[in-house]
Amino acid sequence: MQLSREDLKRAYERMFTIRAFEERVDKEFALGNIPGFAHVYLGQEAAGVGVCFDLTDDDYIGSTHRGHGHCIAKGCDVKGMMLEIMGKAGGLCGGKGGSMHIADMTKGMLGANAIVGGSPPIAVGAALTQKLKKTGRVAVAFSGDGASNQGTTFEALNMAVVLGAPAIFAFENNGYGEHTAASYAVGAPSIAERARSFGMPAEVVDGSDFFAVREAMGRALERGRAGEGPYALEIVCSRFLGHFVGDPQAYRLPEELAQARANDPLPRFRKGVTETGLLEDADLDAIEAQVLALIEEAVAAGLAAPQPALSTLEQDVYVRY
Amino acid sequence: MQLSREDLKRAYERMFTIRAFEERVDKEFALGNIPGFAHVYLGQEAAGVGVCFDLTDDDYIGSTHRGHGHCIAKGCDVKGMMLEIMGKAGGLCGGKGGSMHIADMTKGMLGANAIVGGSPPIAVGAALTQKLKKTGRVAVAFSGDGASNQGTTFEALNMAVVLGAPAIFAFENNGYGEHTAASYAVGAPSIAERARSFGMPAEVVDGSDFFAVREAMGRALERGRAGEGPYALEIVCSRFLGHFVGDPQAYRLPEELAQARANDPLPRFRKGVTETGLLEDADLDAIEAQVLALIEEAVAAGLAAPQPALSTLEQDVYVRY
Amino acid sequence: MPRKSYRQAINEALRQEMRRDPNVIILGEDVAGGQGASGEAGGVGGVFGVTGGLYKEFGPERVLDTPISESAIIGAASGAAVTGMRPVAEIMFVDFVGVCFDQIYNQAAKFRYMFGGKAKTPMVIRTMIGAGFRAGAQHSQTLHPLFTMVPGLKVVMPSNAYDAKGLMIQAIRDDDPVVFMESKVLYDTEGEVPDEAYRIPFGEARVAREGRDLTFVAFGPMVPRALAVAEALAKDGVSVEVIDPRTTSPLDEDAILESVEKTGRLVVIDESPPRCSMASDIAGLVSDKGFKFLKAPIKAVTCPHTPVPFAPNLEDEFLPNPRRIEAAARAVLAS
Amino acid sequence: MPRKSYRQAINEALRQEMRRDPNVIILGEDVAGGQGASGEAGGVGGVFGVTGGLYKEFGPERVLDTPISESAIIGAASGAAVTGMRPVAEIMFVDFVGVCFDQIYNQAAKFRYMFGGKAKTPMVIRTMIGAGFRAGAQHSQTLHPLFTMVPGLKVVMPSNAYDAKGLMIQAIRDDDPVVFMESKVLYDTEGEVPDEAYRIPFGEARVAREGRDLTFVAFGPMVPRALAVAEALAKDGVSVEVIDPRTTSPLDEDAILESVEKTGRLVVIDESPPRCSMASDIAGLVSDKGFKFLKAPIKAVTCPHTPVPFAPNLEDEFLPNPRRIEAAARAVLAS
Ligand SMILES: Cc1ncc(C[n+]2csc(CCOP(=O)(O)OP(=O)(O)O)c2C)c(N)n1
Ligand SMILES: Cc1ncc(C[n+]2csc(CCOP(=O)(O)OP(=O)(O)O)c2C)c(N)n1
Ligand SMILES: [Mg+2]
Ligand SMILES: [Mg+2]
Repeated sequence: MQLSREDLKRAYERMFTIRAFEERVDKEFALGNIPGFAHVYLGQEAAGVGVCFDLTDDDYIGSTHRGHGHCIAKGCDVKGMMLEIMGKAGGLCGGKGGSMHIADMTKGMLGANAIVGGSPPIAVGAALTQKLKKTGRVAVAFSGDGASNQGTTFEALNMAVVLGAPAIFAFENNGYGEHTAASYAVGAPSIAERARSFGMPAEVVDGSDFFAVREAMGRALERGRAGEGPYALEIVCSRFLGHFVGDPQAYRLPEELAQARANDPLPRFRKGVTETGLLEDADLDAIEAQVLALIEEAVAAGLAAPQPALSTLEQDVYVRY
Repeated sequence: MQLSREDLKRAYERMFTIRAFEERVDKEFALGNIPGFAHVYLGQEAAGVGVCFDLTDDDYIGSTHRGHGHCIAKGCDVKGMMLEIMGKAGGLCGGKGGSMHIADMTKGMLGANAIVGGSPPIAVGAALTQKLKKTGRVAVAFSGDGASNQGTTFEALNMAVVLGAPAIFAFENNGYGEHTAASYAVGAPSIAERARSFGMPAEVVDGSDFFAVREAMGRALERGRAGEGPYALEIVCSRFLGHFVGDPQAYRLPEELAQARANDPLPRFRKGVTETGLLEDADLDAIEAQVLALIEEAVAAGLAAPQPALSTLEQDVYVRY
Repeated sequence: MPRKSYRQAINEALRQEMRRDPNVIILGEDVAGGQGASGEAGGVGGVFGVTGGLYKEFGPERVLDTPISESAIIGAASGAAVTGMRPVAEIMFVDFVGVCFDQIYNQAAKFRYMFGGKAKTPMVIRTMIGAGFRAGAQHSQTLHPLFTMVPGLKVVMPSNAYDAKGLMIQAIRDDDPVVFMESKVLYDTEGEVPDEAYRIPFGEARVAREGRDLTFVAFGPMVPRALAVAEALAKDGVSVEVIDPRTTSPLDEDAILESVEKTGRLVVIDESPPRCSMASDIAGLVSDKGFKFLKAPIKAVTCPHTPVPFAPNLEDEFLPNPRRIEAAARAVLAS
Repeated sequence: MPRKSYRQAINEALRQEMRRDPNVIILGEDVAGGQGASGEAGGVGGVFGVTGGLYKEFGPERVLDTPISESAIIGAASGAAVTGMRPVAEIMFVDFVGVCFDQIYNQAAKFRYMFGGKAKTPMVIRTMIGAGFRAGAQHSQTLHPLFTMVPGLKVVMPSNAYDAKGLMIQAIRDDDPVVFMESKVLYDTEGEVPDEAYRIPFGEARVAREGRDLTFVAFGPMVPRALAVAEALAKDGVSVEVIDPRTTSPLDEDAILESVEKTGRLVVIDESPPRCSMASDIAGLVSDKGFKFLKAPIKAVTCPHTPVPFAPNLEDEFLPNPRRIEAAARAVLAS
């Protein structure tokens, strides 16, 4: 399970890309350059990257309204994402999806999803394909703590067990569903235990530790690739900002927010790899500089891009013949 | 918890009423006197009667497509039921509901429900009323093993925990959802364990033993009446006949059906109470005779009753003003 | 040509497509039946026998029984569809769609558009519709307007065995989500059905009967009723044209408009409560694009604005029946 | 009279009814907010602030935050309603209704009829509708036809602050399930709203503007748009009557028919894809009962048959906009 230098760099590059992308989204949103709603993934980078790290383009993920991080972790093009979020031609969905509906089938990204609990049943279907075609691939359903209470999610858990589908349920427990705490809305003592009671292995993992997430995911993947069925992870993490960009978060005390920042997965990763001598600070700094340039470019491209042609309005509703 | 002679007679009377009612429904259905579908409760009598035995008219139950037994256990008028099932004027719902939609608010019977998983959320609402009005009353949601996999049921379990509602989830595990075995469709090792993982006490109970069901229900009721929240029971039982009247049941081996009959809750009750001298066979025989007469009367009334007036077709859709 | 029932026609379409394309799978509750039971598996083939025998031919990897979890059924189908399968999922009675509607209208139906044309979701949702079985308010609805209003769904309502087979084959080969509405009361009706595979394109209406004086538009189980009334009216010298659109989405607008151009009079017969129904949808079409042809008010014969009642006499009155259809025809002819 | 926003008007209605009747409770996601959090509870009052302050006045037994479990929310409301409460449940965005539609249309809506008139289910489902927020395909729908078609539901679409308050009070006092559709784009619009409680009966349209030459029927957020175009047309000497039905079920058929009797011309403006929509519903009504008044085709200005696109320019084009409304009016006037 020891990662090579290249792997470690890739991990940091992915996490930092999410960090920089989301900070920029936050800023461009405030400037009025991003329409609609945006739910950023700041603070949860290690969760998405840890889960997706050992997936290939032929493995699938289903995502959530807070999907930018999952997209980046799964390898979606950052420029295509930025254009999409800005509602521009050339965006990953031609500007018709937006932040909550980014998808890229070529990367195994089945779509962000603005319906809480929308993805898990779909991910079970993608996993079923893998089972039936005996590909050894898996499908991951990302869900929040809030989504863990939606009936569709529960059904998906049971369906995956019954069909023996290699679905991996990645529950990102960031403590809140909108402005309501998981400690209130999840009646169960633990999301992982609840998932386990459906008949699959499940574990709780520290979501600010990239290595812990990746290792737990490794166990899930091993089971999935071997065709042995589903697995659940409860990834405990924290979102730095509000539910959506603009949420003042009066319901969270400053100490809690400070605590979240203290567990920031990026410095933690940096500390880990530099202290053990696996990478140098300079390596990581170089990655950061490169990523920031990429994001800059993506934003510039997004701002410069034209709106989608009006002729696309009625295109792609369904196949016509 | 020791029951008086009167109580024991009442228990047998209720169970035997269900038995005789359902056997007659089966027969009248074959004769063409009952339109539509009928799902009979034969073999599960101790479950419904055990659960409802200590409920009052101010406690509520929500039922299923297999609801006749629950109605009788909750005290609904047998003649009104028979008229309803036959689609006649004077039926409990004026002939507009039918077998799968019998309700009687005056008896705390919130309705049979032809949607699998339809009742649990509604029962949580009825339980919420009791909590908010501090009545000390409870609401029971009957569900099958099949219904235990429906998303609405899972949501109801969690909602009851979160709201602290005195809802009691009575899962009647009769081994089948239609023609599919629970051992296949319930991925969890146990329905009770799965419910427990939502954050409520849960237990498995032998559904052919009236006393065992009633005692387990006593524990659930104690918690509910004290305002301490929900409870789940997995009541293991067996249906004697097919899913609906007419199901040939090729998917069940004769030995399994024989085993079900061998566990018949009625002879078991009779044996228990007569062997210990609590009641005499004569007491029970007298009850049977009385019940059979009542059913006879109900059928005669049903056959004689007129169809609902055509003028009722457009009545009671909603209040007009 | 061999005569087959509507049920057999659908079963044959499924079987032929499954033989042709290994990506076609079937999933739903009791589509095989008997899984995990002490006795035999696969002997059920759906509560009305439509998938009978398929499990035996294709086995448990192609005919999958599921828990009673409709959202997961539809999600499993759409997730499988976007990753390369061609699932045929069953929602047993259309009435149950309320527990999984999100997975249909917000998910499967929207993928193609929402993702900028980059996803395709070739799946069929088979479901049974209609009253007349004395099955009560939650097992007797039709609900085609619910699907017709959703951009991204194709909606099929076969009215006879021949169409049922050809439309099912088209549905399976179609690259979009298709809701295929099977009429319970038509399952045992027979017609001539070729043994070989054939498709009927969507959006092409059938002129079920030609006529001059009046146009009937009817859907699914209402088509035979409309034809029967047309027959009766013919005896009085009234010539009724009966249009069976076969699919409500896409809708063959031209066929309807051409007929009304000829007859100038229109009655829509639809098994559905009246509000926001296909009856009003057709009226909307014709009162705009066909206004100049109209010689009389457009009449709708629908169900009343009520749930489906259980009592047989009430249910019979609830359905568009010959008496009400004929009355509407006469009213339109008189004005 | 004091001026208040549409949002305030609804908040005031809720507050006054909660003060009047202890059985009125509110439940939904974040209707209070902050439950279980480290900071303050009750400070949110719904994502758009409509239930703001109610938790502080009425506490956790009257303003209940719930998990993200819409089926359980609606079931909890209907179960509470049939046992004596008057719940106001929130489905945050109407788009989410697909995960709980069964509990609405098969359960709450059918109780009264299916149980022979012996149950009453006094509950309100508050929900937000409409495009214009660049919120994408799953947060921008309107979906009123979905509810209007269901027998047993009453459906309310207030177009202004005054109506919002009076209709909400009626909704809470009504003994049937009511779907109350709040327009996101109208929340900040202001109007004169009396401080005291008042009710507006359901099924009584408002003539938002009187006119002679042409009738516009518009719903909810489309009413101000219709009025603006009417205003513009008035400058050209065209006199448009604008009807705001206020409730789509029950529908004030008489008001619409009377207006068309006077004008002979009708354009329906509706934020919805066209199929089986309120636009076609009104066309169905008028092309039957008002046929004799009609001097021109009935035109509908709706959204196209597509999901709601995200890009602002596409979304603006998707909505019935002044250009398209005016074009329809001119087409109808010209024929
Ligand atoms: C079915 C549905 N209900 C409600 C919402 C509104 N909503 C959007 S995000 C959200 C909270 C989700 O919480 P969680 O699953 O924990 O994800 P997080 O936002 O924490 O990433 C809610 C309630 C929705 N989009 N869909
Ligand atoms: C939502 C929904 N899905 C499917 C059905 C069809 N159906 C009716 S009863 C039944 C089986 C229910 O099994 P279970 O809950 O175990 O109850 P039992 O029949 O054993 O009493 C099914 C699938 C339905 N009525 N509602
Ligand atoms: Mg969360
Ligand atoms: Mg069962």
